[in-house]
Amino acid sequence: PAMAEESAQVLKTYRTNEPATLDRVAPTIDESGKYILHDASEPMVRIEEGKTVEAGCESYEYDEATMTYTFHLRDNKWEDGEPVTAADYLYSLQRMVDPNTAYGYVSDLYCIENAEAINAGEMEVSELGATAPDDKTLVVKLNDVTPAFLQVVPLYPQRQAFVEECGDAYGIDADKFLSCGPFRVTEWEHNSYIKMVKNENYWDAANVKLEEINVAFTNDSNTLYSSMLNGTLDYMETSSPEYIEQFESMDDMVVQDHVTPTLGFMVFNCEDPVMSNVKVRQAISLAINRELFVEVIYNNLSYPAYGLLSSANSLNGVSFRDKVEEPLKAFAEEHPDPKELLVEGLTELGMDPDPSKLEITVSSGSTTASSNNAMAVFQQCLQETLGVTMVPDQTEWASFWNDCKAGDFQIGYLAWSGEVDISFLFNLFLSDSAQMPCFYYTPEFDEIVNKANKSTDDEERFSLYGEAEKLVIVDQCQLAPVYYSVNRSVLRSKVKGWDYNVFSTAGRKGVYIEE
Amino acid sequence: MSRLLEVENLRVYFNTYAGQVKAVRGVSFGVEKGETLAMVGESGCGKSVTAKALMRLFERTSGEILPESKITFDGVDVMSLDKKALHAFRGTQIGMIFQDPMTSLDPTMSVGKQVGECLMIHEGIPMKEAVQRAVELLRMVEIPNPEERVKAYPHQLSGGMRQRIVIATALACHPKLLIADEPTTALDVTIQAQVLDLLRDLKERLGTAIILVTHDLGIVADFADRIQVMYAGMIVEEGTKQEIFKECDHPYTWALLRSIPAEGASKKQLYSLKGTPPDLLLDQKGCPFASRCEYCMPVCREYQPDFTQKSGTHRVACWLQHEKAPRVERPVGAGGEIR
Amino acid sequence: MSETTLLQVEELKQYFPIGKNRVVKAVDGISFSIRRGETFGLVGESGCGKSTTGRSVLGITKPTSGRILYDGEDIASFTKAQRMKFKKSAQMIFQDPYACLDPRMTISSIIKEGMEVHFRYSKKEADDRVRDLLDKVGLTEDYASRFPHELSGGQRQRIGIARALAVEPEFIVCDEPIAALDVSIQAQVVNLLMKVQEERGHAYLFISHDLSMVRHISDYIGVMYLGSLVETAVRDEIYSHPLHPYTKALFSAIPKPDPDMNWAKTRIHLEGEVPSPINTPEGCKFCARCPHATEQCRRETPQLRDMGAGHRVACHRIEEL
Amino acid sequence: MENKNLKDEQFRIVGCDDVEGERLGRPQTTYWKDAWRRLRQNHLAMFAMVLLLVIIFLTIFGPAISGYSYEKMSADMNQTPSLKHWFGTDSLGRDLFARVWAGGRVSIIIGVVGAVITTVIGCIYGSISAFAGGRTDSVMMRIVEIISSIPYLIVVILLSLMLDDSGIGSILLALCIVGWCPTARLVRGQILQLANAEYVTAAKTLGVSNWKIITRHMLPNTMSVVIVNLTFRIPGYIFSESFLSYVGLGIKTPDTSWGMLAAGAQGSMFFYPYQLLFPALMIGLTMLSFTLFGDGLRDALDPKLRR
Amino acid sequence: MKKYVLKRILYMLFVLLVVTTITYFLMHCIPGDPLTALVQKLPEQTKANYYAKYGLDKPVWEQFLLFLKGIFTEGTLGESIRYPGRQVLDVLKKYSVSSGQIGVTAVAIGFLLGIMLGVVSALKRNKLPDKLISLIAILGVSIPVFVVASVLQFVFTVKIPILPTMGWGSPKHMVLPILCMSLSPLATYTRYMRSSVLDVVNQDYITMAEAKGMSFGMIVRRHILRNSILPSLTILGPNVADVFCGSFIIESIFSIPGLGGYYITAVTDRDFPMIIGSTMFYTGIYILALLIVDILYVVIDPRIRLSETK
Ligand SMILES: Nc1ncnc2c1ncn2[C@@H]1O[C@H](COP(=O)(O)OP(=O)(O)OP(=O)(O)O)[C@@H](O)[C@H]1O
Ligand SMILES: Nc1ncnc2c1ncn2[C@@H]1O[C@H](COP(=O)(O)OP(=O)(O)OP(=O)(O)O)[C@@H](O)[C@H]1O
Ligand SMILES: [Mg+2]
Ligand SMILES: [Mg+2]
Repeated sequence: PAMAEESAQVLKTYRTNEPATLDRVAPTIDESGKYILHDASEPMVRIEEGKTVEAGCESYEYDEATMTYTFHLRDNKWEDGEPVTAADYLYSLQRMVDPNTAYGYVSDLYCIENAEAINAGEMEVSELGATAPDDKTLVVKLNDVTPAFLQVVPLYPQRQAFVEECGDAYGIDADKFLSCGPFRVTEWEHNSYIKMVKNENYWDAANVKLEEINVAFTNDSNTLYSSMLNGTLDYMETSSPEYIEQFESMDDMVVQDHVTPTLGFMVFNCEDPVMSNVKVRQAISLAINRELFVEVIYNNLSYPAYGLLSSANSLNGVSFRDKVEEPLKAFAEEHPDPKELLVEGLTELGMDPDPSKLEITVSSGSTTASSNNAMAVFQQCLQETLGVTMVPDQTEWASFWNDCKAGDFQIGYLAWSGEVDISFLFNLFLSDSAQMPCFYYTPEFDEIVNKANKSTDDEERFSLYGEAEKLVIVDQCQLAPVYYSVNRSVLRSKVKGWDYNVFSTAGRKGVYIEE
Repeated sequence: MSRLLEVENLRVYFNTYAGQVKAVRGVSFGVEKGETLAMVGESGCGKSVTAKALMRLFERTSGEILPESKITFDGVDVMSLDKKALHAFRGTQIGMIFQDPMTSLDPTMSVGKQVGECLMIHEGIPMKEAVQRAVELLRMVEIPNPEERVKAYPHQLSGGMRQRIVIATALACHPKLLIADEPTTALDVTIQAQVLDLLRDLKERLGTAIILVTHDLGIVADFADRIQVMYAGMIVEEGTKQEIFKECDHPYTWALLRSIPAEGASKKQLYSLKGTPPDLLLDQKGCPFASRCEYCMPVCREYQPDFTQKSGTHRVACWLQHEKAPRVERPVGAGGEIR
Repeated sequence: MSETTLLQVEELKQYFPIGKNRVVKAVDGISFSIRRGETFGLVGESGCGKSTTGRSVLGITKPTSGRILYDGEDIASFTKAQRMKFKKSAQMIFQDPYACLDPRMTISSIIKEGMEVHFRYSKKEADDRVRDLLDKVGLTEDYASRFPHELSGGQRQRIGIARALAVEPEFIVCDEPIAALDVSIQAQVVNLLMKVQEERGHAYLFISHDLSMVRHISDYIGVMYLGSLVETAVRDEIYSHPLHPYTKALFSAIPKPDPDMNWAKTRIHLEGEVPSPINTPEGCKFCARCPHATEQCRRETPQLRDMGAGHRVACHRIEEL
Repeated sequence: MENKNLKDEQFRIVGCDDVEGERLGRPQTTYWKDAWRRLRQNHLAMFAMVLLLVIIFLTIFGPAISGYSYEKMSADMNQTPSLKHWFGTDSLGRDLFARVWAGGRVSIIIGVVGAVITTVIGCIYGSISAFAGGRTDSVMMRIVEIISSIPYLIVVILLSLMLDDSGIGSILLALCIVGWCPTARLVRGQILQLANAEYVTAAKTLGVSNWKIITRHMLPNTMSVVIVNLTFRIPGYIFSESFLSYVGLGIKTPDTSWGMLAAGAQGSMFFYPYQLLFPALMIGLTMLSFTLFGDGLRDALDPKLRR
Repeated sequence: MKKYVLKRILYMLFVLLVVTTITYFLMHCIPGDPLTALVQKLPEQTKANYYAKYGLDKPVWEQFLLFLKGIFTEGTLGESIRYPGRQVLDVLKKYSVSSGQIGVTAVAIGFLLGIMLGVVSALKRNKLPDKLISLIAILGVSIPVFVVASVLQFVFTVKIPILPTMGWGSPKHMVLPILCMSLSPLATYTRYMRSSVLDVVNQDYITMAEAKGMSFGMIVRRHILRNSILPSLTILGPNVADVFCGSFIIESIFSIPGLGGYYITAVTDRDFPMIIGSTMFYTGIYILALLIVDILYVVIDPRIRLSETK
């Protein structure tokens, strides 16, 4: 019976695509990789239910005067029994800022002393403002006030000797990766599944109940459906109401919604002759019937977006949306007929003010059926409200994104996922970010956002970000938000301890199967 | 003694878009054991079709042997054989040398195997051994270098060689009746003589009966016991070799014999029949030969002539034999005297 | 040669490689010529290379060596226009009446095919011509709309002849044109061939096994054995005085349409194995079966020698026999 | 026979002046005419043709018949087939009857025209290659190998860059650019088998041009395989078209095609099977009619099956 | 024969080189590079380092020469950019096995069964079996493969749970994918076979074989098959190559670790080394299959001489 009980503690879950790597600092690290790392590695701190919780460290302190974080490590061990040391954490930080690594979100680390210079190749990696005075202590010195430090900077340990031994291959296979988290990766069949089993060397192994986690890689909704029905999976995410309806009627399933920080939006190419006019952009933004969109495309499983941030983003437990009205709502009330705006805009541009002569192209980097439908809805909205003709232009992602970066587009339709820190989506539109290809930058916006980023006063941050939001969405109208994405998940009810919070980094540590 | 083969009222029709081609129209004949029957006649008169019909080889074609036809072979009713019995029957009881050697051989299989196949099926010996035996058979039909040639493919052989391969195949299982559909047309006279010797030998040693379809009256004269002259799907005259060559009574037979080039009389116009045979699509009202017959009478166009029995072996279907008909001299060159 | 020579074949060799290092010497150095309006009969054992000769002469297969002069010009060096002209004036009647007709064409299209290349007939003219030709070869116009598989062997052969005649050639290689025909039609076809020869002065290379028919139609006769010409002469000369042992044996084997003749007794029986054309040995090719063979025959290849009156024989022992 | 009744005068030799004899005037035909006639007699093939015509008719007039616009969204989403919406509606509330036929326009054109174009190109290329033989054949076959080895996706992405509009023309181009290769190989293989046929030699001897030998003798004799190839291309292309939309070459919303309709219905196929059924059914029916028609054509083109 | 094969192998290398060259330059023509596909904001220095690391900063022709050098000197096809650390050669080696297992089995089943059905269909021409088989064939190609896959998956893993829904590792995992993948070849070969068998059954040598007293089954085996299989063989070659790289849909539905996914995503990710590697792999298999088919041609039909295919 003991055996049976043991083997029952198996969680069967999935990801839509396999991790490119489990190397947290590789340029190719993706959401799937991070997901596995939550279970297979031990970050310095985890975020559980919106709170920062000590994980790799027993405790940490922050000295405001010197802007220094000091972490005191636990007695954690790698899966091979060697202790996890402060040097391991330091090593991964250094790798991250090393320009040779080409870590993608390295700019998040620029708050650490000398990080930017090192990344620019002007300084040695060893000069990074982080040290490990002893095996149990990691000290990180910041160069500026960074309230979001613990949320933004990934502090994962990597053992130098092992990483160097593996070289480029670190993190690409079960045997090319060293776990120190609650679970260790034992099998990785690429494009098929990853299998993790409980790590007995983990410091908190006593509180880990799951014996095994199977992560399958599939993105076929019918496969997911069948898998849920026959027990191949314990968990799935879906947006189709038919599935939900069916699973809701089943006793052993729990259906839950949770808003994600993902925003679907249109970005305007402000250098395009027609889109250069703000009124035209505003007219288009207002013309989109977001309620209709959300209903038809997502079966009301998403929320219409009139702002940049969804209710998922919060600061110390307070939701941004509770504090700041969505700016587009008021604007829409001011302009019940967006067509007028369009005509005005066209006249300003010196163009034929007859909207029916106008043809605009909306590009998208997705060619799925739902993306086709989205285009159909836009088409209908723009046609009916503004009387313009919309041409959809859907291509595979890389071509689309390349065109966008080259400014070879009029309006791009895409979705962007936010991060736990609310600054993330604002930073996209900073002039030095150059990441969002709207080609429209104002010092005013940069100023507000930078100020907000550094502010430690929550109220001030809320209002500054609110200002910035209105700027980017209404006044400058660089983008037209469309929807906030919602995940709806189905979980087998015998699985307990599930953390639904999208920003949670708790992993499956606390999950268990109830007999 | 009953005859080895007894055919009664054989009719073979082909269904074509234009209607039924009545290729064989009520043919009755028989073959004794060890006898050689020669079938001669205009090309297209249904000789090959008759031959194929004896083995019921029309199952997969548009051809159809009408049910009133009766074929009895060695006491067995061929028309009522089931599939399995038919397969056992073919090849062992009746062997066939096909007229056209090129298309009768599978282009993708070595000739040795094709010859050996027959042995393999009926004697149940393995292919390897069968090919060994095929070498012997090829030697028998005078193919040079048979050990090499068994490995050859049909397209690598000359027409005559292919013909001999076909002969070897037919002989493989020592059938009781061999149907030889123009077995020597592609062969030169020396080989032809050898092949005929071979057939003769077979006939003498094993008592094989042979139906020889040929155009070469020289061979017929040499080889056949009895001759049967066909025209437009019907037998018009039948008799022993002597009777046909010397005492034939049908104008068509006369025409045949007259067409043979005379020795030394070269570069002269040969005698030849005018006109063309009737369309086999049509129903024949009168004598099929009427339209080309120099001696045609009004009655010929009206009614089909019955057979007139001239002797125990000789019969002829011609209105000239009717008591009311005028007497007609056998023309010069049509038998009776030898040039 | 004289100006009336239409075709001259010089030392024609045609080898076919089979497998490793082995060749079939289908034709091994033969020479002959055909004059306008003349028929050259080619006879011999089956497989001795008659068809191959015929094909080489028409340029269907490229000879291994040797020259073929048509109207004084080497056919290997023809220009495109010349080749077209050659194709109009030199035709072939194929040995195999089954394989040489496209199963998917009606008889009339088969016959028209050549006409379309070389003449500009209107549709009606072409139809008339087809009817005319069918009539010539003893078929009715009904056959025009049939397909080859619906015809008997002899009927097909006649289509082959009609096709060749359709382009009004002046030289025809007749590769056993009458083998598949019954005597009455044989006579018709031979009459036809002779008639057009008279009318238009055709030259024929007439390949056949039917020696009496060859005798009837030919002016000159060549006897082939295993790729070589062993004897050539004017028709009557060769029939009355065959010199080469093979020729003698061949002629003696002609079956006579006489039921009283015991032909099996009169003919010369050739003993011995028929050698294969694969890697033939040196020496006279007939020596293995020749009753008169000597050492010399086994060693040396005999050349054609003129025995007077254009009668040429390739035999070492011809004088003695 | 009643010999008794025969009169003397009937036994009088008249000879055969009218040597022609009786004969049946068969209609003068050519291969193609005859084939066409036989095709018409084939009921199944004719049925297939009618079916195809019905499908084509509906692709032209279907959207109008339904009374709904194929692009107009409505609140009736995911309706099952009913009197109101004969084929039901899709997730945007668009009438599927109208959409299926609107999609059929694209699919039929692409499937049929694409298949025909590639088959024609493939036939020409393959037969030239086989017929020429030797070095030419070798070079031509290497070209086929090269073309079919270059990743298709890259080719169409580049193509989508070069072709600005993504009309049916561009889609056809994208499909045809490599689509002819397998046909070419197939035809070449068939023709190699025929190249030694005696009737080809005969035609050569007659001086028939190579081109005519290919079109008259070789291609008709490879027709049966070519027809099968053609019928298989049709569904192939209908599906490929929806793949092309992946790189931006496909049909743009709100226009649609059977392939896209099927792909779009995939996600909820267990719940709204009819959304998948109808486009799939249409593809199947088109294929069916072409197969039946192809079989009939094949039989018609084979004079040996003439009955 | 030996000489011919050698010659063909030489041609093969030539084709491989040409395909590689063309693909190499074409893929650099398509917009985007591995970094664009990653959607990341990188400082200039990092970007430069990244490009330098994969040699993307050099002119394309130089990259190409380096790539060739890599092949000849180290026998490597380079390292994947999208999946750093994964050697292209290793990926190909490893995943071609699973793709091959499923694909080749599926094609083999489809081929053998298709040939059988095709023969039956032709011999029972226009009778009930023929009609049924033709219907299966039509369904086999006109129902999209994802539909078949999902339905089979639902039936055999949910309704009658006897097979695993997805994943890899045991023979059971292969059943459904093989089933789905064999459908289209099955249909194709059936129809091709039917057609060519119909051409063959009317030949005289079949009549001759009948006259020998062979049962029809035997005639089919010994004469009809050989003479009618060439068209099917012609499409078998590319088909085999395709299953190694073209089973993307099936792989993703059943979560199979195969090359099909790599073949597609390499292009969308602009993973240059992977694109060129999988193209070379595909080309290699493709040409090899063609060569084998061409040799089989000659083995099966001696009228086709190798010299003609030269
Ligand atoms: N499959 C067929 N379909 C239609 N008609 C056919 C078929 N086979 C034969 N015929 C016709 O049947 C008749 C007899 O043909 P058959 O082959 O028996 O002639 P044959 O006497 O053998 O002639 P030959 O001596 O020329 O070979 C011919 O008129 C021919 O056209
Ligand atoms: N394509 C080829 N490949 C190999 N050998 C061949 C080829 N064509 C002909 N031969 C051989 O060449 C020789 C002569 O053949 P050819 O067809 O010329 O003979 P033939 O004199 O016409 O015989 P027949 O009278 O039997 O038709 C034969 O031994 C044959 O096997
Ligand atoms: Mg016959
Ligand atoms: Mg010959």
